[in-house]
Amino acid sequence: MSGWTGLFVFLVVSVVMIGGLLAAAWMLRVKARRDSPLKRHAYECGEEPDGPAWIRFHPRYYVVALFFVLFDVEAAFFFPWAIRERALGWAGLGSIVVFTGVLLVGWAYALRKGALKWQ
Amino acid sequence: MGYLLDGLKSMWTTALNAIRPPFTQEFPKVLRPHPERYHTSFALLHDETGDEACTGCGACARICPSQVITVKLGKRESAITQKKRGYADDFTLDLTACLVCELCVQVCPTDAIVMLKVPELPGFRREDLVLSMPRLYENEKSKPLGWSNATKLMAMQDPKAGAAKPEPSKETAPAPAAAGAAS
Amino acid sequence: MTLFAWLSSILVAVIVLTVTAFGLWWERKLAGRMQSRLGPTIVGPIGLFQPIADLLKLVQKEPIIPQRADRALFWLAPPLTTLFALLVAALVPFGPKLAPANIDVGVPLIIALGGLALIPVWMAGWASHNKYALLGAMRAVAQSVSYGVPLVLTALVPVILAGSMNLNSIVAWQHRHHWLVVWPVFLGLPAFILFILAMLAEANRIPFDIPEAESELVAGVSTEYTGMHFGFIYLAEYVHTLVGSAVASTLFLGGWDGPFGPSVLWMVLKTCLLFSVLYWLRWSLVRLRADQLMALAWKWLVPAGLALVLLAAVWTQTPWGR
Amino acid sequence: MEATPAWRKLPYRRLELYEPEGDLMTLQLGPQHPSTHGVLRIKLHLDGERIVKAVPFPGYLHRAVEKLCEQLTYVQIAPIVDKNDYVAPMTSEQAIILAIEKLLKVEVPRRARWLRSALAELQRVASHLLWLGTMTLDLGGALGGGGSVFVYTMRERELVLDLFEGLTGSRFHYNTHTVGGNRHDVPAGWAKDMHAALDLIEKRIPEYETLTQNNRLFVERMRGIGVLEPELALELGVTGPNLRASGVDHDLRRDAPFHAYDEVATNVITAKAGDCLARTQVRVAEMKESVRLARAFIDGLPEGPLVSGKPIKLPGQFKVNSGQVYAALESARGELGTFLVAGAGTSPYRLKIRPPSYHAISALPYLLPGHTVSDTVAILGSLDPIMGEVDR
Repeated sequence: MSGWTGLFVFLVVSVVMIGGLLAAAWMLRVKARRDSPLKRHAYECGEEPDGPAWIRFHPRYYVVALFFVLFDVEAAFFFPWAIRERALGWAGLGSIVVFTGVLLVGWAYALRKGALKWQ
Repeated sequence: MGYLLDGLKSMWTTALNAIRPPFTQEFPKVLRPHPERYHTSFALLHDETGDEACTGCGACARICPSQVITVKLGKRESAITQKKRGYADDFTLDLTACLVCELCVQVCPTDAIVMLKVPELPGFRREDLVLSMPRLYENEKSKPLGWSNATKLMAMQDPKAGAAKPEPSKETAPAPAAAGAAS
Repeated sequence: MTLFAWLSSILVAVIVLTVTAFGLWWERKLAGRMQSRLGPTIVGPIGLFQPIADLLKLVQKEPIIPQRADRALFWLAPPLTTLFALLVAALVPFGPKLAPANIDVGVPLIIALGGLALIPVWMAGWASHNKYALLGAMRAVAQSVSYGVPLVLTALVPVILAGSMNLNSIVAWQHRHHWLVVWPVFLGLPAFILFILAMLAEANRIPFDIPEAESELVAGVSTEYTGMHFGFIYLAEYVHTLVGSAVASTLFLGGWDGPFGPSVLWMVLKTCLLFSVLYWLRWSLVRLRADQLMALAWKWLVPAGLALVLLAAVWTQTPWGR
Repeated sequence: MEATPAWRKLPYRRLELYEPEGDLMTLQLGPQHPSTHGVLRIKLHLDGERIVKAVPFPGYLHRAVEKLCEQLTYVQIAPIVDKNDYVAPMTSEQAIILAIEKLLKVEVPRRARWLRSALAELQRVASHLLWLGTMTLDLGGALGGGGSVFVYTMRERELVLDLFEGLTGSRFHYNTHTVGGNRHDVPAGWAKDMHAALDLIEKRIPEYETLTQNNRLFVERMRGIGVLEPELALELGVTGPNLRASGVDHDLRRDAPFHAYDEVATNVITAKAGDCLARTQVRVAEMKESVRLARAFIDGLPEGPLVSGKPIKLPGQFKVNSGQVYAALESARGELGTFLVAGAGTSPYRLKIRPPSYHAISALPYLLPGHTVSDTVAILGSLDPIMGEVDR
């Protein structure tokens, strides 16, 4: 229980520190005498921004995201096994090898299909 | 594995360079040694009689590629030799656009304009880098002069100079031959 | 108890921030030497107060919010990055007693907080309404997501060996088993290297700083930021690396365990040493391209991590690992 | 990178015909960008991170040097063209002087020709050193390994600049070439300094190779990126190391000797692949070759006068009333030519500079599509454009 109190206390300390820096920045900041719209332009190498930045973006990463979900769920299964590993013995090891094996087959299939290639 | 090995090799190379002495210097505190021929700003000289060497002929103004020199010719009697000769009534050199090409030094018939070994200090106004005639004469006295003048440059480029001088040392360039070439 | 929690929290936060500040100076000095330069020399003796001067400069700058930005998100993102990076420090034991949060699920929580730090980066990139920031944020998300998996897998190795997810117990286990003797034999070293690589990628440090790649994306996520908000992103990266080194030295290098002297000193020493090696790495390598980085994670690091986990499991079943 | 998409051959194709997988994004890379080597602007049309179309816009550094030269007399031109190729001022001076001497039919003494060759080779070493540093800077970032290589190469480039300063008194505006010869003779002990500097550079080159082209991380970024086919290179007029990296064996130092290159044989270095890595390898190998050539030229420096005619004394010293010439030399970036039409009297009627960098960046629309934003900087850096020369 005390651990979580400690985490909370640390959170409070960090927030106070960051808040202090923000407050200092707010108080000490330089204010321009005159606001200029040019200053508030989005930076695009000194040129007028051409088209919006909020667009449908095709990053080709959605496969990565799917993979991540897959392997993260697997990791969630790994952790409870990991701390009981010694107690479970060879049987536990065997089942986790089967589990990993199934995962790796899927991984190899995806690799062969070229899912991990930047198309 | 190969990546790791190459990464380690790179790290070894940077570590090797870390034990070499740094090559940068703290500029205002430590000044880089300049070679003999280093040249920056300008000065106007007096001749051996103590008179102003510049005759106001304007050769430097005409050769200057960026046209930063203006010379106004005036004729008056010399205070020392009592002879009437040409003088520069006004001589201005705008360092802001100067290319430091040394051509004005080379063409001067009387070795009047030379370059300095120390740069002008930076200023806050443009006029700080415009060298007027009093400033140019002041530079002669207050600052170390550069190696070259028209005579020495001409001696170095003398087309008749030949096998006679193997690696000529600039400080002992033969003056008479140079004077002939300069005329 | 609560008083102790407060004291240790403040102490750890102060330690982290001080080490970060002088880490900044040390990195610049070290980088200077590696590049045949001098590094900072002007502010204070041998430039020691340079980070403080930097902070004062950043604090005074005018905060500019771009015209079409999402103001609230834009304003909120940088402090949050620093906050999440700093929070991890609470879980790292700097001594047998000096751990603000001695939690039984320490290892997964650290990884979760590290993953959480991704969200403000994406917020910053999206809210800026800047194409460079958007590209940078996209890359940051893909990269952190990819490297989260090897990070989890390699962190599992000490968990399996120690049989606990509590960082203090892991250190205690390493202390009992003489980590220096047992560790490097065949499991610790590759797991350590993989962990460091994944941690660097999570913290977006060179050679994995593709989201910030300033030669391509100007400054990536932080392109539109000025003043202290830029400082927060900058600080977060440093704190992230520093705390990452602290976690790595806890999990793999015996943490606060040392032959003599106070334990805090050993922890700080190990962390700083690892931190310096990371600097050294940073100033020696060129960066990879985004897709190559993904390929590295998925094709090599993930299977290697899995193999290490299984090997660790086998090792614990053998008579020597029991 | 996988096989080249077929549409890469059509750099200026219409975007309506392309089927994007997301929204097309227009990104201005430059003019104020950390790695466009000056102020080049490239308009990129992106589909995700993939470049669909790239249009370079030079001209941000246009200074009307050619027009300015037409206002000046023949003797005044040399000092102002130093700024054209601001990484290799020595050769950009020589290119103009060569044309003027050819137009005026001025003979250059043998000593001056050998000295010019030595200076050109030294300048090539300096220029390639700067290029290696800046290109690694583009790849590795100013705050990473690239920064280290950059500072190392700058450190060694300083040695060459110190040599130039010892000879001419300047580090940039040399003005050491005059019509009919060289203005500055070799000072005492200069040859010894030069040998020392070159020995050091030769010793350090393997270190850069360890950090760059022998490092697999670097090679991964460069191999197969921006392949410039020899036919395309010839069609676009790309010259110099960029052309030689594509496998075309062409070097003016051997094929159309200027200065004293007809007296000392040059080994021309070529590579087959034509990608960024090949361009790197060719330049690094050229650096070693240039070190050898510079040593040969300074060791064999003949005695004799430095200037053939009278040294410069008047702006209008050289007069010619008609004629037109083209003279070219192999600068660090390729064929640097000058086309000169005589006006009546002491100034040229028309002066046209053929900068190798301009032709190199004209390959960008062909090279960029199909690659990612990260590859842009690798391709641009490996082509080694100098914007002062492109825009003049």
